[in-house]
Amino acid sequence: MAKSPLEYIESLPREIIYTILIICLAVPLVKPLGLPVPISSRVKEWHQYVEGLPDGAYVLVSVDYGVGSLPALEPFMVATLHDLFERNVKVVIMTLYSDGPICYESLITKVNPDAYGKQYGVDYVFLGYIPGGETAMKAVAENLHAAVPTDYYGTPLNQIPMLKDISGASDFAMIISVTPSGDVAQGWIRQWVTPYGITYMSCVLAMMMPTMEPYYPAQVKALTDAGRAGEYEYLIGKPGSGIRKLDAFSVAHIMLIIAIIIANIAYFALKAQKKGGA
Amino acid sequence: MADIWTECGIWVAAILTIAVYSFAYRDNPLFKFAEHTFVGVAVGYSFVQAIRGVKTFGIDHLTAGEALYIIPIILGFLMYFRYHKTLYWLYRYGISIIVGVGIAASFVRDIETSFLAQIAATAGINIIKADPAATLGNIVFLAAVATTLYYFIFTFPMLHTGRAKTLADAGRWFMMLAFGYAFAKTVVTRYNLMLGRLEFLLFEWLKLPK
Amino acid sequence: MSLAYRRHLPIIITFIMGIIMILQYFIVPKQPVEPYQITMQKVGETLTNWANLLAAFTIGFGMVNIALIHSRHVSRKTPGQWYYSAWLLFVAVIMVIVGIGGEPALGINVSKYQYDWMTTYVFAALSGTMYSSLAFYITSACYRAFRARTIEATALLIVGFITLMSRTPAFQAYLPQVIEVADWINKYIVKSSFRGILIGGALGAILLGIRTLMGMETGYLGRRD
Amino acid sequence: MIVSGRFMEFVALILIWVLAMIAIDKIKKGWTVSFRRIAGLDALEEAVGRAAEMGRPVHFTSGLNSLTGTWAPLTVAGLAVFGEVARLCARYRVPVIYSVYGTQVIPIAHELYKQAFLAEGRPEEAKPEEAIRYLSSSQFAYAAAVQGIAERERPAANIMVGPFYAESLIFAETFYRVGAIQVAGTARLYQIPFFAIVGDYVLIGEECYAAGAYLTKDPAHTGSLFVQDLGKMVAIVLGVIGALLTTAGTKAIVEFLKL
Repeated sequence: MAKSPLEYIESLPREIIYTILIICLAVPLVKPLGLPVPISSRVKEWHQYVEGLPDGAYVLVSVDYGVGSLPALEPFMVATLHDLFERNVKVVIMTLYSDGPICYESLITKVNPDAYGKQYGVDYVFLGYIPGGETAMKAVAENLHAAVPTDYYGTPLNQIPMLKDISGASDFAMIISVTPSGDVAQGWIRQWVTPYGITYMSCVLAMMMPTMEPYYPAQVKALTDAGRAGEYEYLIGKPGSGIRKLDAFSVAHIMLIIAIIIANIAYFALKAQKKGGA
Repeated sequence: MADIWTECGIWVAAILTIAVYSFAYRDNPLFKFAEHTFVGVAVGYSFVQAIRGVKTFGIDHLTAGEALYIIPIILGFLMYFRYHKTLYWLYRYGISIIVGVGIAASFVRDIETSFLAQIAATAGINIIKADPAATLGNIVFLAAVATTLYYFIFTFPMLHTGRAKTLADAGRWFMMLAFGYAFAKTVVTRYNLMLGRLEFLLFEWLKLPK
Repeated sequence: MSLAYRRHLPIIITFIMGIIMILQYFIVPKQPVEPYQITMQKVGETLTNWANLLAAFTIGFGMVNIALIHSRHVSRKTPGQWYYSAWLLFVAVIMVIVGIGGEPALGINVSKYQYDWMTTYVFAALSGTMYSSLAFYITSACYRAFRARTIEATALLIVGFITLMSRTPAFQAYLPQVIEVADWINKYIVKSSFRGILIGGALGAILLGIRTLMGMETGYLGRRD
Repeated sequence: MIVSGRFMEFVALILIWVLAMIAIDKIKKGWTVSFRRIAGLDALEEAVGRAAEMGRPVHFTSGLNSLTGTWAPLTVAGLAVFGEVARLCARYRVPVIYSVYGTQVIPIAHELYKQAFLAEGRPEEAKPEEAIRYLSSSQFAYAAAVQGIAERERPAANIMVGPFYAESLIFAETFYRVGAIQVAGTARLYQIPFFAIVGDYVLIGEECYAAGAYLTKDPAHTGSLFVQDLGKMVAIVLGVIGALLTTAGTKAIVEFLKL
């Protein structure tokens, strides 16, 4: 006895459910739909600080994550660099992780500075991996040229136009760090914020937020977790992998909610039918 | 040379991914192949870990002059007597050390972390708060902890009959609501995992434009 | 062989091991200073290493079990299974060779690259995909479970609904109150009932631990001998 | 002598230990303890009986078991349930499959399996090599292998008691799909919801540890359960009164517990 349509829906075969799920997840990945995304106050604040940078200001961007946490942290760093390159600021990039350069390569190809007319050595520079953790932060702050003789590609610092008269932390308007490590996130406070009072913005993994909250907003002017990359992309109108995921979440969750509603309607209709029919 | 290996690696990973997902629809030979590959690789992997374990936990200590480590190594081999017809009980010495150390090291910590500290945390709740939702919340919190514990009382059946049963039912209701929340809360993390695999299939394997 | 060696001695060993671990927990502070504390710490650490070493030894039971079952399939040519079993044994041997780094003497020189390749494109791919297949199962489970059959199931449905909406970015944008309700449920209903379950479970584990050390939890040695 | 901050724990351990010994002794001397119903444990016999009718095996798993580490006690609780399931399977002449993750339990599982057939007077029917199957010590290879068993041997009952992690829902959904009746229990908080919602019967936290007492009524387990109930009553009283006192301004009970 073939199932009546109501019975069919009420106990929908799993193959149908799974196929619908894959479609709901895959389609937004390929073509972001730009569904409305809530912008948290933390991401707005992060953006406002970048907007507030005066022309020609110097910003130190520290790519403090390795290949392991790249999938979770890169989208937020990409959005930050897009935001910085929109403005007329000088971006000095470095990393405290030995495999940081690999993350820089992946990062810079996604951001594509040429599209913003930014020139290497004039508007942005990459100093490469500086070993030592907090001692590296301290060395860069005190005497950049002594700490880092050449940039990542081997050019001596004094031959790089934008770094000629940059001696250390006091010449920077802001320091931004994206990292999975609590020690690194707090290290920048000890080495750059307390001694020099530089504006510090920190992006960490969601589970590390509780450990960083006590420093916000006194020492850490802007603090957020990397999961909010989609919001930042939506805010600055640069859809990337962050927003694709948020779109896919929305579509998949809405599908699930609608499916539950339909299943319940079918369930009650069946009960009514049986009661009526009995 | 590395590119061919990487490209071939991506194809192997993609086929295995599709094989595992195919089980959700039907059990099929492709899944059975992936399953046996997985178990085979895992067996080899854990065998290597075991050898490293025996080396780091045992041989290294022995070579470092701690002669006493010969005892667990002997007991370790004695455990293989369990296949022996009459001397099978020799395996028990090794197991009794594992169980004695393992059980004691774990349950003694439960007294603080999962018993006394949890009671202290509950006892430390200041119920009256400025925000009424928080005050109501604290009352619900205390009721939920008490009735859930009440639900688990086994050897006083009279507490689960008649009007007293409503307290146990309240405990069950609180747990049911908590399960509903915890169940729905994981949907996001599971979808996030599948998105990661789909991104691999769509962009690294099929090389669709990003 | 009298009962003493077969049952009572192992139970006594378990009791002694347990008492030493308990004493180590209660006597040795974070930085042991007194001589008795230092020796207690040393004894505790040594026994823990012994337990881990013995645990590493038991992996062999698994190898024997798998080799037995699958080689029997191959030798008996069980239809529809023997070639899978042969493939499993073959892959296991490959992984062992790759894992140990190969023996140049035997002409097998295997670099770390092969090991990384096997772990990334086979082991990690399979683990990641199996883990992510939970997205299928949570969806079909939600579809079936969130059904207003009884009052209790309806309450489960409503809480599930609110939680789902509170995690959907689109809803968060339009209906931020959903997040507050979900957080209230988590803070005052989930954390509290889970604490009740946790306390109960801890008591169960504590009494089981005491029974095991007293040789009354004979499950692990078999009830009678 | 006792490390600072751990005095109260030491007192609690001694108190629980002594009370347990007293309770066990009184029960041995004839003091009877009655139990409230535990649906999950009553269902064990029903599940094995159903498997006997349908002529299909019973599947058992104790999750990612380990005798060393945080969940050693829960692993032993799982083994105790396996002992009971093996007895029922010997009585109803139903094949049992124990999918093993941690190799440390293999010799113990063999011992329990043979004891079960001995107790039911059928030692010659015991086939431990086929019943106790080591699958893998890697979480998801283990999950894939169990899925294979579920689909190919289509057990009529699936009993899961022990430490479970993310794979709990993979098992629950796969065995639901092959129509197995499921009795599932764990004490790992974030996995209980999947068993409670998808399984037919669920053993929540402490109920996993109560199997020994409830099914065998043996003095050691029953005495323990009685002392566990006292512990829960103490927790309720100290918790609620403590909160009221804190609201009234004194944190006496909190300080007392933190000695």
